[in-house]
Amino acid sequence: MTEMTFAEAIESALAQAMEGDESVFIMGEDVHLLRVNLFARFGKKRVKHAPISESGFLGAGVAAAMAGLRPVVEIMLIDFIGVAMDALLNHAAKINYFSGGKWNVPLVVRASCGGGYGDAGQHEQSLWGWIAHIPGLNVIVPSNPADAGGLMLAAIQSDEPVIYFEHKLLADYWRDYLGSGGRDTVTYDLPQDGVKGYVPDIWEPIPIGELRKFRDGDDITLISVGVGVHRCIDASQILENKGVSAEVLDLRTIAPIDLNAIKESVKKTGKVIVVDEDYKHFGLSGEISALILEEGMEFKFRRVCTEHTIPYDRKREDDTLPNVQRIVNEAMKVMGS
Amino acid sequence: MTEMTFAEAIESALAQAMEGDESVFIMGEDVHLLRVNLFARFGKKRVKHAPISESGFLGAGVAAAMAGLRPVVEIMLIDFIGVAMDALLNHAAKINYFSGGKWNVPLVVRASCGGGYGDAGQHEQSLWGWIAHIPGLNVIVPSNPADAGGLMLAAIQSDEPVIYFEHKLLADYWRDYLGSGGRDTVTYDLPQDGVKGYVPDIWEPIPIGELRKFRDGDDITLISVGVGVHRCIDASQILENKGVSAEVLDLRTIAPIDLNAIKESVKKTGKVIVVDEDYKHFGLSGEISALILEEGMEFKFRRVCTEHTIPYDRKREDDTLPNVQRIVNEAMKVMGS
Amino acid sequence: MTSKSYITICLNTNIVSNMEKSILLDMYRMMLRSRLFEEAVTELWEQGKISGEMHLGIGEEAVIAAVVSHLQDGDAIASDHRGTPPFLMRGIDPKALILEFLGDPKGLCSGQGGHMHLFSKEHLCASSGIVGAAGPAATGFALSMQYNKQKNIAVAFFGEGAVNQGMLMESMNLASAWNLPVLFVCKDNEWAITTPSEEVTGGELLKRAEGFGLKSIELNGLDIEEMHEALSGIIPNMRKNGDPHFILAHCVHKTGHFLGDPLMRFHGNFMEEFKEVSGPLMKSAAKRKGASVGKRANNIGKVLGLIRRSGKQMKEKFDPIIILEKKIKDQKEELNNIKEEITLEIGAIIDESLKLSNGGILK
Amino acid sequence: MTSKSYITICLNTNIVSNMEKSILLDMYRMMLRSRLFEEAVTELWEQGKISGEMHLGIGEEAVIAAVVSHLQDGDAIASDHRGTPPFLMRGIDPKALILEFLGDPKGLCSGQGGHMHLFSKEHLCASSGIVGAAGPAATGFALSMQYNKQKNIAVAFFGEGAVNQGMLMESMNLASAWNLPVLFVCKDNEWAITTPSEEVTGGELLKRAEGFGLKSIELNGLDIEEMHEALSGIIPNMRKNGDPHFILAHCVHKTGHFLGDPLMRFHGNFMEEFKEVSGPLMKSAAKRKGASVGKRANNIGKVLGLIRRSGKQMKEKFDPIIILEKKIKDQKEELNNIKEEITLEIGAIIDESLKLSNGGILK
Ligand SMILES: Cc1ncc(C[n+]2csc(CCOP(=O)(O)OP(=O)(O)O)c2C)c(N)n1
Ligand SMILES: Cc1ncc(C[n+]2csc(CCOP(=O)(O)OP(=O)(O)O)c2C)c(N)n1
Ligand SMILES: [Mg+2]
Ligand SMILES: [Mg+2]
Repeated sequence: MTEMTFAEAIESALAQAMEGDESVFIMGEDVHLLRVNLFARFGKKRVKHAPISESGFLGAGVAAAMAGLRPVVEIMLIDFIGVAMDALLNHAAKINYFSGGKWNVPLVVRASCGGGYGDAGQHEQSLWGWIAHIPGLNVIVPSNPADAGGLMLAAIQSDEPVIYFEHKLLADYWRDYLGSGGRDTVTYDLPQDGVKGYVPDIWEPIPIGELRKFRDGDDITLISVGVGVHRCIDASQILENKGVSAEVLDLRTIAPIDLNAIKESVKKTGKVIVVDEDYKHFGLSGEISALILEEGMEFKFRRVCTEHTIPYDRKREDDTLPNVQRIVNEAMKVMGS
Repeated sequence: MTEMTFAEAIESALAQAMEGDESVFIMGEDVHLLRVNLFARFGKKRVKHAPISESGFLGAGVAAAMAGLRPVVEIMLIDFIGVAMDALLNHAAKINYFSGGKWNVPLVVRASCGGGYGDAGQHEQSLWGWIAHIPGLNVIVPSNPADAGGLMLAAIQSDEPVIYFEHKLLADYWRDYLGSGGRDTVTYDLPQDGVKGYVPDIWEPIPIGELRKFRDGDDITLISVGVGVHRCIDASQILENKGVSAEVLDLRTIAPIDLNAIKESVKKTGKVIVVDEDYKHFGLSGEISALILEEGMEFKFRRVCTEHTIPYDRKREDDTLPNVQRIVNEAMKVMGS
Repeated sequence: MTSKSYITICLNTNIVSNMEKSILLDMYRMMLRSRLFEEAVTELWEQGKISGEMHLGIGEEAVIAAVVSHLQDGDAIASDHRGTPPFLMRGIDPKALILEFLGDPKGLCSGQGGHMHLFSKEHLCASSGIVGAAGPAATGFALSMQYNKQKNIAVAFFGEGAVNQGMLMESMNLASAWNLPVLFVCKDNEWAITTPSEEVTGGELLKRAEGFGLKSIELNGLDIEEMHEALSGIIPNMRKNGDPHFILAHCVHKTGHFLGDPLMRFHGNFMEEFKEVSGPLMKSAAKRKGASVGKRANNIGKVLGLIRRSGKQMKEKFDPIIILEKKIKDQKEELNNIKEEITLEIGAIIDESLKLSNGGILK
Repeated sequence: MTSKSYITICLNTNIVSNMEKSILLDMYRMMLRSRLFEEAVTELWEQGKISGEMHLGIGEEAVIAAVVSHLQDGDAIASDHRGTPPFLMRGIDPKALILEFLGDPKGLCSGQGGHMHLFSKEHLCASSGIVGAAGPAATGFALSMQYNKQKNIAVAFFGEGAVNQGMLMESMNLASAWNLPVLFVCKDNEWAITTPSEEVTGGELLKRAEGFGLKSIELNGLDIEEMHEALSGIIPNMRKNGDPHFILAHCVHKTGHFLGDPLMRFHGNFMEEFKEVSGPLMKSAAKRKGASVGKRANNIGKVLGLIRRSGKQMKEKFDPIIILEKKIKDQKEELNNIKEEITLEIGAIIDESLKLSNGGILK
């Protein structure tokens, strides 16, 4: 076991994958410096910096994967996928099906996501639930270093397209790059267990589609991904003081989703709060409620999500993104009712 | 009252809007012939055919709307929005918010959608729930001529961006264009009440965000949009024979959604089937379950949706899209449980 | 604006051939096989056995044949919505194609893709119904070739309308900046569905491609000889240097945009077809508010002009196969033998496919 | 590949001025005001009162001033992520800008947009943090001008990196095909964040623009005189003919990509900053598997080269304001008066804004 930051863990898993498989390469804007350590070691063939042509190089990544390579294509911020969505929607997600299951697209799309550092609504979206809507794509949202590395390895090894979300509040270099810029005059609400943690010495892939129970509890189930998981943990401590025992589930992958483990928890608690930094409507939170309902289970349900465009103003931003207070409030509502 | 086809109704409402307001114009690929009647009358300034540059002309449409025009931008098939998603995701949906509420984007995006004529998964998607995920966009999916016209007028008059979905199975010219091509050797499962119907002589806007109860019932609530509504009606007749009284709700607009009317029905029936031609997960069906649950109501829930990429083969396509048999099956499951 | 008109193409077509006869006969075989195959497909489509939009490559066979005949093992093709000719010429099992078109589980893509979404991993052939997607796809294939140091090339087939699609332009830049062996083949038939592309295209496509730093050449895509000769130079060079090229090949789509193209239907039976549209058209054009009377007359004139103009592409003098037949009319016997042989082959393919798929008819 | 290097620009800069002094002084005022404003913004940013990425226009003031000084009522601007100079020069309330940067409800956009998402309906000024979005936006504005028969123009400001974004290229085609009064202003600072754009750009941007049929011109964007003169010709002509133009204006971004740009930080304190990265870098570069030793040395050399090269843009000789000061050094007194006046103005703006926003400090 070693201690690593969230970003180090991803890089370390990537390095392990790259040294083990010549066909793995990274492509995206500025990767020669964003991934400078890998660039120094592997060079520009395998760490390939691209023009600002997301639809061009993401589309090329799909075909490169079809030709047998294992591209890790970086979309700098997931917000920028708007210009390149066709490659995911109509190609990566569909080619295996269209080919009658005969042609795989072993593509990883790595994109930073999330807010909490004052960059406003065009640069702080989450969109994981949005992308998971499209059948044929796997969607991963790790919340801590150990998961981040293990899931990156799994993503690279998968024969299916995987969209891998890297939360900017967890990744120190993104936080510095887009938020602090070397300043010590700004602060963030950092989830310490997400930012740094123990990781295995040699990475093993973490199966895609298995959630992780972060905290045991009996009264209520808090379900989240990414930074939201840590907000849930913090909320659960406050809830503890109010006599409420909250279980916290970190989905880790939202497509596929680990319904069995969710069911197990809800069977126990009968109450669910989904905490989702992605937009509230037509997304992850609704999907979870539907999946449980379809199982014929009865339960109370509330959600804490982003409900509108994320404002620039840091104060209003903090109110817009799911925060501990809102989670506690919703949990108490559910407990009270 | 006049009888009109679905397509005639839209055209007629458009014509009324265009004659009443010089700032309304149509822009998109091939609109000089797709809208030939309007082209003949209004000319190329107001019926403007565009190159195959969806991100360019949709982005231009956003700005033209900001400058005071009322563009109706056509994305020929909603599947093609992949190349132009940025204009909706990061601009149309956000500019009002970003400008502090000071600048509106009175844009209509008109897109054909839906399957049932054998064009496969890159040309038959629905995606309305997917687009409704983005806060700041209104989403309309009419199911019949009267609604199609009234909602088109409302969309044009709205000061907010509206995405207007035109189902290809309901619009005769699309069906002929992309499906029959003048042949009488192919047939479709056409919902007669959707394809043709009575409409007012002068169009009045239908308020965006009000559903329409299509059929009264006591035992179970079937909720849908577009062609799905008609499948629900057909299913309700079969259910009637099995002694089940189904209420059918046509949402008409899914963003905003008419939660009050849904609640009212569910209060009565306690059972919900959502029939959604869009993809099952992370979409409309989940959202409906969450909205009702959040109201603290208890109810049974199932859904009939598109679960994977739509296959080319017409037989398998019919099984993939929500059909009457699947609705009846799910309804009976809910009734039995 | 596209830079050569039909007329120019026609005038420029060599009518006396300099090329080795055996090559021309091979080309004839490839082109005719594709043509007769697509004509058989048309029949199945007419019978309702094929669903949806069926886009043919009839009229662009010389372009496809010239390119595909220079491909080798390991080369890749990314096709647009006119996938049949390249797939067929590349050697993909014709029965698998027909079965796919019939939506049969035994089809090339298990009946799940259909004619707009053809894929053969074995041949590195992919297609897409999204206009412009062939650009990034071929670029990605070429990237893998460069990555693996293969002496292969990747071909992107697309129309002149597609060159206004951002992702295609991005991919032209990518291929140029990264020096990838992509052959961009623009089949300029002057139309994008019902839009004359010159009306919505700024500048000239050849200059546009050059602006990306691509070596670019304009060719008469109706003349297999000119096409073949040019590609005999270009493709081997690309293998050597691994660099991208752009070809602007003028051609036609004889059957219109797709089978059942409304514009083309007018030519079959103008009065009958026009009757149907003219009612609403005239009624709308006569409504009170709107443009001035003069402008309205112009608008209708423009529509009629489009119909008239769309007929041009059906003319025999723009048919690459007829052009080739004229060139080698002294080989009448061989030509007839080839025709007979292919007719038989295709008849058998259709029969067997229909048998395999139990008639392939959707009730 | 961009076609002029810094050196060329530098040599080409006129050091003796031919332009009317009053115009040059006006330009000086506009440029200096923008500069000092952004320097004040930098201070607020350093103090942590402004959050997120703050991209400045320091180094491109001559380009913006030359364009904006020719704008009239009803003209529109679509800006990229460097929105401050165009908004300020266009006459938008500087306090509203500062309050916006502070995230205050009284800001230009109620504190909801922030520095990357500035909007002023009144001035038809919009901006966006999505690279390339200025193209379609300006095209849409210009479309409304053509629609309403206004003699106005719409300006798109963007960088050379943005020209590889599909939607920007699509909008160049649209403006050309539809003959819309869009002025495409490409501010070529040779960098897209940390990427030298020539490494990822095929062909030459001027030729690319010409390929779309746009009238195109290359200018020294550091020389306000050259810029102003050219635009005095172009913009009035655009009003008359309603046609699009493309300007390739070479300039620099003196403060790097954004405030706190890691590349630029090296120049302040190389050893300190490099220490932090060099550990992991060297460790990674020394790992067993990977490229050959020679290649690894090259890779590290490339990184160091980028750091070195990024420093160039900080040089005084590429500063458009210093260049202008040299040109009119005989006007020392006026220059000093202007400087003093603007310094006072900006000081007051900041003070008042801070007062209005209660210090604007996020705890
Ligand atoms: C992104 C996208 N936009 C629009 C369409 C609809 N569409 C299909 S083919 C076509 C015209 C293509 O023209 P061109 O590239 O010249 O090819 P051609 O059909 O003439 O061979 C259009 C607009 C599409 N399939 N994809
Ligand atoms: C679509 C998109 N891709 C990537 C980015 C990230 N990004 C922001 S600015 C920038 C570089 C822009 O370079 P250029 O256009 O030359 O402008 P400059 O910053 O040099 O002024 C990039 C890649 C973005 N904002 N939007
Ligand atoms: Mg064409
Ligand atoms: Mg730049």
